Amino acid sequence: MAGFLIRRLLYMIPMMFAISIVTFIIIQLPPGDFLTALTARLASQNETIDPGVIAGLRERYGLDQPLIVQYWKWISGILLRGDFGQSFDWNKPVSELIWSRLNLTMVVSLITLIFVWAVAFPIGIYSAVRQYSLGDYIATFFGFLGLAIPSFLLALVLMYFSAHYFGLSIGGLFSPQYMNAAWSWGKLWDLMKHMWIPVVVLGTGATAALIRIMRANLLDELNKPYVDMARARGLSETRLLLKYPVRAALNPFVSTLGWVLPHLVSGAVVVSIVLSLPTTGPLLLTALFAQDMYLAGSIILLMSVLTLIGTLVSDVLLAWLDPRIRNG
Amino acid sequence: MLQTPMSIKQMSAVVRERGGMPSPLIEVDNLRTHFFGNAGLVKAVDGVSFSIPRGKTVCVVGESGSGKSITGRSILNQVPRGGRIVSGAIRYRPDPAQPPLDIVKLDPRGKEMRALRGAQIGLISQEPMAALSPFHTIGNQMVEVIRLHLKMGRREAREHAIETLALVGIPRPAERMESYSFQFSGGMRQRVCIALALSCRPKLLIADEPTTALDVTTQANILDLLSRLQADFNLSVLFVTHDLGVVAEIADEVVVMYLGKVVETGDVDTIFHAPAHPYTKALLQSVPRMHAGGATRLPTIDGMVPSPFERPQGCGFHPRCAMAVHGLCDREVPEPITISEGHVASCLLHGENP
Amino acid sequence: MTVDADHRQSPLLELRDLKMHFPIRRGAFRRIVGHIKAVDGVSLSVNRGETLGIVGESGCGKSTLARTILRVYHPTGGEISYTGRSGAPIDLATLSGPALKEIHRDIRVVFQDPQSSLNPRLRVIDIIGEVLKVNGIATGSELEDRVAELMRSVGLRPEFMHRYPHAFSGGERQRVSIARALAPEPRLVIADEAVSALDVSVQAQTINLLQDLQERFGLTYLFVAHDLSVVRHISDSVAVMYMGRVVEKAPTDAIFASPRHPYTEALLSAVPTPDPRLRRRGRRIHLAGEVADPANPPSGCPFHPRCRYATGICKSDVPPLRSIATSDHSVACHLADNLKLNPFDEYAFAELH
Amino acid sequence: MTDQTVATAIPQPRAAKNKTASAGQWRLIWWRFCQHRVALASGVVILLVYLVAAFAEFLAPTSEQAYDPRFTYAPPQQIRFAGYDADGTFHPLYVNGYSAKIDPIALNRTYVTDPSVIIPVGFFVRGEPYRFWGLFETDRRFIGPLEQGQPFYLFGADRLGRDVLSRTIHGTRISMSVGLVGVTISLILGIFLGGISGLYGGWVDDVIQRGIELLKSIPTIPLWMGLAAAVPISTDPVTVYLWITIILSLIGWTDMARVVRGRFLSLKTEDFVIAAQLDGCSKMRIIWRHMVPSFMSHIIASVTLAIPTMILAETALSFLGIGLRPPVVSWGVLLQEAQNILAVSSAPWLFLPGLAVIITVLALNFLGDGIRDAADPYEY
Repeated sequence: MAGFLIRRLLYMIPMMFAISIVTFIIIQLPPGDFLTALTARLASQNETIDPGVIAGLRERYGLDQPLIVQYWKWISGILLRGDFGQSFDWNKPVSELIWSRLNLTMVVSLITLIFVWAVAFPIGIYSAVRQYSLGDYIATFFGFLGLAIPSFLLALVLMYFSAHYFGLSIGGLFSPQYMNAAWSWGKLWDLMKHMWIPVVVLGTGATAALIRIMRANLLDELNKPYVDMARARGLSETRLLLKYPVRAALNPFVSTLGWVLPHLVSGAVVVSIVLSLPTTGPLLLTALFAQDMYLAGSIILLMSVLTLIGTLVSDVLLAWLDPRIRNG
Repeated sequence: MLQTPMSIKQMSAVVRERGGMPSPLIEVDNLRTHFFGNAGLVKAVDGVSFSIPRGKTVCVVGESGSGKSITGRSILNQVPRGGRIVSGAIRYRPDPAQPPLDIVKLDPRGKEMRALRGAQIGLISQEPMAALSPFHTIGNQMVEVIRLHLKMGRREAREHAIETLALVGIPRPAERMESYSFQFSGGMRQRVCIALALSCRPKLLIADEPTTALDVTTQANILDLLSRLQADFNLSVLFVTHDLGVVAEIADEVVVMYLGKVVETGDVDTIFHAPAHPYTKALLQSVPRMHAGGATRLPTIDGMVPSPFERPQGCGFHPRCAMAVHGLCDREVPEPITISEGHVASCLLHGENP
Repeated sequence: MTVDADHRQSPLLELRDLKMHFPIRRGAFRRIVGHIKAVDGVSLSVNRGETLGIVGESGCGKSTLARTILRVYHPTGGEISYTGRSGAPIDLATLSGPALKEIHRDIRVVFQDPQSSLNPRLRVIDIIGEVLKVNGIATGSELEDRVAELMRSVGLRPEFMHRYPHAFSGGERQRVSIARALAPEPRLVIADEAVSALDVSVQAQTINLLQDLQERFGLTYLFVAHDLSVVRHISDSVAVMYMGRVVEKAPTDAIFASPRHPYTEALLSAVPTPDPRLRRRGRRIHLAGEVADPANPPSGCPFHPRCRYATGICKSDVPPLRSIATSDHSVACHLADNLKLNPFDEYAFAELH
Repeated sequence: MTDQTVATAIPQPRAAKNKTASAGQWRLIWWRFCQHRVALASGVVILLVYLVAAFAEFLAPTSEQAYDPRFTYAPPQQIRFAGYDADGTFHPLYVNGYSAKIDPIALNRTYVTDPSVIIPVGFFVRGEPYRFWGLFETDRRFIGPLEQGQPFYLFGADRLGRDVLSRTIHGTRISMSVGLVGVTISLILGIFLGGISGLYGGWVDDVIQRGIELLKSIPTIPLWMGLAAAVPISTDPVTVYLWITIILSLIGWTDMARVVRGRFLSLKTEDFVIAAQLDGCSKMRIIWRHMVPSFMSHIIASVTLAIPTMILAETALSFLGIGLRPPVVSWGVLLQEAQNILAVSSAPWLFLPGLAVIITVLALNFLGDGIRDAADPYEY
């Protein structure tokens, strides 16, 4: 088990390195750089900027240097000093901008994850045990429906309904009075009141998928000989179900963490733009538009790292849950 | 030689009257278990009657599709999905002095039936690996069933489980309680399954092809173990197999099945040396013998086992039977005929003078 | 009869120290951390027109041996000497490309499970005719005639050649496999557990068919099986394998009447016989433990941990396969000369006579 | 030895019906698929959606860009049957016209349908001229007002007075083809790379597998956003369309490659493949005649299930403004109109293109599910 953990951790290092390169290439792909984008933006507002100033800025930001040098500056800053570089657009260090937003992204994703599991687990079990019952059909239909509705559309519809019928605006994660306030119980409660909409919106698709997965896994397990043999030893159906097939179906269910978390993190980007949540999503979008490369790059990099950690946690959890790996 | 059709029920009554033979542990009477699938009705077990004496081994033998395994499961009232016992009776009489209990009448999921499973009737199956949960230790699974049926405390149940594991020849049983099924070898795994099935000291063990997946040397060990346990516990065993060698090795009585029906029953020596049904005869002849010289042609049975959806009219075996009489075997369904005491065959050629 | 009496005694196939080791890879860099010696120095020969049975329990390497001879795998070492139609020996172990393709018309295989060895998406005519087509042996109506003839010779109705495998029963499908094997008029057929998956009654039909075909076409069989009674019935000589090695090889009658290896003895004693008078309940030889891990074989004789006769030398030295008693009876056991082993039939005779 | 003795006991034909006996795998899959009612119905729906995409110009009452500033945010009309207009003329099919109301405070116009105004409607009417598939000029439209220029907004109108129905129909073509083209690209990449990976193994397999893992560990939407941001705004719509499709399929191929690789790996050791090898089949023949047909049905199922993902991804990106951009019309572009919550609260019909997305994706999922069930290995 310890060997497994060490191997798994070591494996993450080249992976992260490769991701940082890919990320850097992606943010370098658009033609031009932040300053050409800035000039274009100013030009569209009929303002001009002195080419000398631009050249000065370009030198200051190091944008005139070869790509490899720029990459090295960026990555060595992160590795050695935890410095993610400077946001050109905000004229602030990237780390100052992203940490609070990243934390909120994680909080939203984790709460959604718990919501998804809490809903999908019992419904999946019910659906499998009562296969082809009315309840199963309803769960199946809503499952497919949940997969078919784009999350941003769901967010829009929810916003429309609450605006239209309750006259409420439900964007954001905080009420105005708490927006810039320090953390307090009041602020936490306020967060929770706002949280349910993004959680529901974000979780619907994954919940639907997990219900299908749980159902399929459990149906698989229910027909396994060891379940039949346990029944032949006189166990009652409920006890049998909970002890054997559900336990076995738990493993593939946990392994879904590996893709549910990235899915949530990435879905959160779109949803938070629609719901104007103070998470990384809207920041990334504006950074990409402005070609604010260190900001955009750092966000993509950190989200990828989050994903890697998610898969790591799921692998470790899985190994711990599976006696074949634990004792192997 | 008695030559009148007679049902098992009448017959066993006769036997009981005649000489103080104790009543059998299980009497299966005209059992029908059918499967209702999309592709049509499959009469997997179609009017099967036989009995299992106390402390003896009854082998149900047949080729694939004969309904032998479903017969075994029916006794547990635990038929796979899509199937159910349609009619018939399975009279279980744990105490000869008491009236029998009809298993067919019990709710398959009900409390009474569950109290029999594991406690009074144990089951072992073909795939010992698949029969054990990969997520629970052997000890966990054993203690569970012991506590369920024997109402023991945790510690007592554990002692009992270790004792049972030792009984089936698991070395260092106390240590192996903490092991998982995948940590055992094939033969040891089947021993664990036997221990699980016998942990509540049932009266009947249903063994469904328990040695088919094992190597021949391991099979020998398991067969010996079963014989020993049977003697020790006065266990009745219903042994389902397709291997006539295994039947000869361990059976006291043999039930030969073909297409969901019993074609012949009798004690093992009679079945092997004086079979009455053409199918039994042909089946025995078609097995290659170790002690016969090679290079001779094996006698065969023509054709193939028919698909379960297209059962032939009349006697199910007639299209493959060398002795079939046109106009008789393809029309009439044979009734069981008593050939001699305890030897019954369902063949029209024995019914009237051929 | 097509087989020349002179040819009978000459070996068609000879294996010399054949080895097939599979690497065990582990870790991120897939380093080779050991080998599974599935076939570990096997020397055997099969005479023309005869049947060599290869028996052993699961994991003994018998199927790998068959596939190595067929060159599904590339052998790790040793020679597979095959006498070609011209009479000259060819080493299959080093063959490749068109020469190997040529040989595959001569050496054919019948697999255990007709369900998985027949492509469910092809009609029977395409399955049987494939080898004829890709080797340019027959095309068009000629191919159809040839397939019809082959189907007749294995006892299938030629009218059904346009059906798919799923329309046939297990036994019939195995006949299709046999017809496919026979299509390019082979000289050697390797039957890899060819009758193991069949019902008893169908098994007998198939065994008879194989014997009839052998007579008719002068075929040589390498018959791989775990069922000793089937092997006894069909083979002229038998090789017993244990952990990748041949432990005993002899003419069939000799091996059943006077086994010289303790493993053969135990194997024979374990086989149940379909005769209740011969039951050996409680009198069998019990083998201790189970087959060792092939990735981690015991030192010396691979059988010694389970052998009731094992002595010091068995733990340290690997016994070579050597002739004993007669020239065609060989055994790999240090103690073979001194042991008095029980033949298969001992109890049978003791009880019946 | 004679033929007579060898052919002992010619077995009886298997009990299977003649029909099934000579039916190939594809026909068996088709029969099983037909028993799957929901999937069958979904298949019909998808067929219809693709027909709409193919005949968009003909089916849409107007072109996608036609606008009428007189009817901004006009609500949907309802098709009515059998009515008389003011002149007492009978009209079998008509819609009601609008009357405008000026909000005195906000000073904007809102429309309500006016039952007193009758706009007769007919089939195969003359409308704006268009080139049908670029082949010939015509002005026939499937449905529309008899008199050209009359308001006809079955799904309502947007902020420029464009017909949402027409735009949704035109959007079908782009959205559905993004799915199809994207899946085709991922399929080609997936089969190619997955095939190489599964067939050759070794270091090639390692490299491809690590590459897939790498791509998979970058969250898709940020990755897409990053790549989509790289597509220059100034390029023409066709190029943008192609770029976006390629970006979407960059992720899609990894799943396809895994399916193909897994299939190749398991088939490689399958007895019938070894048998074909021993029959002397060339590598190409083994792949195309024995291996590919064996997993084609699974591939088709995977493809069917991958299309909805593509459609949803396109919708999301276009919605964010970094996918397809106006004047191109796709469902995502249309939904971008619904981004402004204030606009939507007064004109909820802007959500209607979303309904098209949901129905299509739902039907594709049911269809794929049905195909997967039907393609499962046949049990004999």
